[in-house]
Amino acid sequence: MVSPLSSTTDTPTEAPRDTVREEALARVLEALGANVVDSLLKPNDDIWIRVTAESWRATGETLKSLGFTYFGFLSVIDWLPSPFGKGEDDPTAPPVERSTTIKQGYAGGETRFQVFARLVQPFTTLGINIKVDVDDAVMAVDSWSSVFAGANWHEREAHEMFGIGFNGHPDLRNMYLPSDFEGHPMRKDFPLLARIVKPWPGIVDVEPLPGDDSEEGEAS
Amino acid sequence: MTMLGDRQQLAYIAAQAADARVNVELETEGMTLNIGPQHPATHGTLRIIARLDGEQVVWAEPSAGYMHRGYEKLTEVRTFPQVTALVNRIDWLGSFANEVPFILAAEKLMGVEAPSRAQHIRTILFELSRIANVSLFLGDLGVQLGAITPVFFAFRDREYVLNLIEAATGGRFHPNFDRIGGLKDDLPAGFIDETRVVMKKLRTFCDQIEDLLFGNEIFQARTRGIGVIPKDVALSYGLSGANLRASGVDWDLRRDQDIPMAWNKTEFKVITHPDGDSFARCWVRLQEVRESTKIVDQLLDTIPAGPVMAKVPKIIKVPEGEAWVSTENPLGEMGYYVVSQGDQGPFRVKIRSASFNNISIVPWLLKGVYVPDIITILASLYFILGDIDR
Amino acid sequence: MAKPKVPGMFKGLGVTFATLLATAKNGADTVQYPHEKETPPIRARGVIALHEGNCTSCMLCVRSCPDWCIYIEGHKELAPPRRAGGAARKVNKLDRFDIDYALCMYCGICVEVCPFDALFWSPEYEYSETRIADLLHDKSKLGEWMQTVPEAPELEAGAEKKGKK
Amino acid sequence: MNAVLLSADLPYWAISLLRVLGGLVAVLLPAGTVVYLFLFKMLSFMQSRLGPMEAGPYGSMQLFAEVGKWLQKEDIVPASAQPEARIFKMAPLIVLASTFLLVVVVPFGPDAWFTNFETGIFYALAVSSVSVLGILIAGWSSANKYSLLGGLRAAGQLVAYELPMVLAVIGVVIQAGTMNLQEIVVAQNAGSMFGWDGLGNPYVLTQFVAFLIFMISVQAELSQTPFDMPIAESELVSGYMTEYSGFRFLIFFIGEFATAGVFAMIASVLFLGGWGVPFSWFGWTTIDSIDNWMNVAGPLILFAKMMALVFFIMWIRFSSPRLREDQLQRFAWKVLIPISLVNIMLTAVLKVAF
Repeated sequence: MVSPLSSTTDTPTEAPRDTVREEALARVLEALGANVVDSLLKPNDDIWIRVTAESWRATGETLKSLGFTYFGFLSVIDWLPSPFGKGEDDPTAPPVERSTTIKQGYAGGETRFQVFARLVQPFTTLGINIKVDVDDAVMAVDSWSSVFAGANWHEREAHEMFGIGFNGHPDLRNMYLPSDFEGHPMRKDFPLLARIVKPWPGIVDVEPLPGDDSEEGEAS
Repeated sequence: MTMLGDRQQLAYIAAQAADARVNVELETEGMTLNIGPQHPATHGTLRIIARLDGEQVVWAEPSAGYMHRGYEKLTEVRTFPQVTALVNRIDWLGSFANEVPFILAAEKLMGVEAPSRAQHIRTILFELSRIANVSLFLGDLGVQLGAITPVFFAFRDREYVLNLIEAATGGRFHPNFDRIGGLKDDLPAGFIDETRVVMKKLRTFCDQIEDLLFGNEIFQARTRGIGVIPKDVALSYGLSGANLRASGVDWDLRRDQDIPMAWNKTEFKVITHPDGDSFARCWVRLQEVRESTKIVDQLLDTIPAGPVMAKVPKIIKVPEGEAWVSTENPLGEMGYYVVSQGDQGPFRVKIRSASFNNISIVPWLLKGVYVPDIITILASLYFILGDIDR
Repeated sequence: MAKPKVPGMFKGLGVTFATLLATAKNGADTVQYPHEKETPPIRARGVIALHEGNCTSCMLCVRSCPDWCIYIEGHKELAPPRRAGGAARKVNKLDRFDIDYALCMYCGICVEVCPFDALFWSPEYEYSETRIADLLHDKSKLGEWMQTVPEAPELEAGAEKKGKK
Repeated sequence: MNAVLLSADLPYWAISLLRVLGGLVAVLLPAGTVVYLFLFKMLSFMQSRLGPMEAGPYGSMQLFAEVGKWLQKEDIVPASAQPEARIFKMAPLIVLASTFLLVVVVPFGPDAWFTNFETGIFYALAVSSVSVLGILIAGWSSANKYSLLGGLRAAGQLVAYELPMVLAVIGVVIQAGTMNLQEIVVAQNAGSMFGWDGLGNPYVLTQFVAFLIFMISVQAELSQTPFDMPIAESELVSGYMTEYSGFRFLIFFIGEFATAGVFAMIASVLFLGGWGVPFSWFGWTTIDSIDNWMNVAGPLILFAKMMALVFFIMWIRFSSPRLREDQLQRFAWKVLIPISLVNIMLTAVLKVAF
């Protein structure tokens, strides 16, 4: 069960091949056909696939029939870079210009929001990460709750935190927030107030000598 | 290990059906019982809204979120070393175990691997935090069922483990000892000998709990055949850890997964139970504490010499990429999906905590049980609020 | 379980009775806290002590604190030259060093990042206050904790000695 | 006590006063001792800790401190219980009253008793169920769902266990041939087993099954673990006591432990020979021939026997989890009652045979 590669000292000399995952990916690609937009395999690490939004529920069903019966998790990524940074800006200084270009992750993507989930084949650790683009105009994908019972709560959480709808979900109530809460806290453009109400103590610097212009004071 | 016979299971189902028939005949208006958020049985602030018919639950729904701290959001404004201090607080009873998958995910992205001594010590501390966590569960189980003595035994013996963790890491509850590339420090002198003594004490503790609680006929009457989770339901809800193994699924990420930790250098049994009821879940946990003490003993014997820190830059920037690492934490499978964009801090961290999935089965499981069984089932599912709400 | 069948209830009664006798004979496992105290281990993270002389107000601890609970203010000063005839040195003088223990989460990152060994952990833990504002320890109070800082412990066999930090 | 006092020829008011004082002592002294010795110390030692140590030597004054604390607390009536505030306030008193009524029939010595009913045990069992009313009232009038569930569970449980208790006692009554508690004591101590009177004839030996059933029922009547689902602090948050605070909670508390003491006294009267020692030790034959010092020693002997029984009650309480409500009912109706009926039959047959 433990592969011989687990030993920590020797590194494999040849390019690592991962036949188990390659075979699994081939089977998945075959079963899903044209629904897969993109896929990525990192040897001895993981598989990523991206499917079309229309086939999201069908993907879940197909993968379940392929033996990926264990539901890991489901969540959303907001690929927009945070307009607030780490909240370490000086409030008195002019606002910092931040890049707003979206840099997608593994298996690519075209939209700001991506729903991603992880399914695992039980008794192995062969897992698969499935991503799906969420159209900004629709902001919804199909629900997986009828395929995997465990997806129910994950979708509720994703709905509340990112504002993504899940068509066919029985009950998209808020789990954490009051029902009249406005906004979706996990979106990158939702400010983290704790980092805004108080200025960063690291902004202040050592006061220079009167009349000294050089920024870097030589200590000792 | 006793199997719950088909006959017993059928009898349980028949009894439930008979109750349901009686309820239809004597239909009265139900009562909504609000258990929590401040309730002794919900260790933390879980709220259960139960619709009752007499003492029988018609419908129940847990309502989490009274302790949501938004860790996924908070990680986005922190650097990788700062996140370690944060994720300690997710499952606060087994906090060291929370750090490990996160650090492993970051190491995977950076392409570094901790030296084998660090891996050993990590595994030792991981198992110690499992013992600390689950031994408290065993005591708490007694309280939920009305036996007040086990919890004091649990606190007494957990204290020894916490002392060990504190001696090694400096923090009783929140060690923050893991670093990308290794550990903050080596073990202090005397740690190994002391740990051996404590492991013996904990095995005695397990015997005591077994005699005091698990062997008790009343305990068995309260837990056997109650809250049965079949195998496929458990898988589709994404249950993990002892809850899954108690349903007869022989799956342990410590054994079945290839990650840079020292478990594959030890011999241990993966405990499973075929019944899937409350008793099975509790029993599996008890045996797992025993196995953990044995794992720790073996690791103490084989701990290699060497450094505890690989060469990593002082200011850590994690290269772009995505990584998923999960480990078999005290509560179940805990994993982190880390997305990095080459910054000092992660871009997005999805925390897959065990209790969130484990507790999502509650509405399914609580239908038709009696009010006292709510408590037993919740206790046997064993959740920690920080682990649900994150 | 092929042992002779003792009803489980009686086994449980036996456990409690054995503990009763053991407690009566050997004393309890608890400690009567205000009267007797257990010493925390050497590494215990109780309170942070400041060695003011070592601090160069480099702001590293402030900037790496996840909770933003350290506040430093400082100014530059001219110090007499080291060697006779040398130029006067500019040194950082610490004006304020506060740690707000109401915010601190005892992660120890500040102690770790300090490049000049100015911050130390002390296992002292009895500093609770009735007013939350009193938990803000200023530099004189943080300096007092220095007396309670223990020597770093010996390491376990097989450990690689490394530079003190 | 009655006879002693009568012989002293005191005025009526003084006798009444002394009786009241005696009743208070007989209820509160066992309760206090039980709480300190068992709840504070034995429980703590069983859990490997010391228990209260600050108030007085070894924490012996802790109980007074607790009582003082409770008395200072506000007497809260929840807003939703306001319409029935009087009933709500009355409930703990009813529970405590049943304890006082119960202690009346317990004989403490050859002449030391409050009343000497011919049908003492009948009266005791009848009066003990008055507390059900108090608990039911408390659960209902609290206007709290937890309390309601607790009160209903308590009512169901106390009614269910009243029956095996009565049936267990019937065995003793058959064997003793009387319902008078004083005479049951005498019958045990003056009796003999197969001609050997070194131990008298304590019914715990001949009526062992009845003794067990009686003690189990007592455990249930007192709502002690494993039969404590009316209180069930981990699910019902103390059940019918949830809404009570301060003084009224204190009364419930005293009631609980005083009743434990009084039931243990009754059990020792019925099964362990009560205040007496085997008469053959001192050559007594009937109640009239007993030396007068037994009126002082008797209460102490009874107290010692009571403590031994309470020890068992508490020991089981501290070591076992609790049953579920339906399991408890099933246990009463399907196990205890049939066994006690068989016991009655056997006793009757043997009584006739010998």
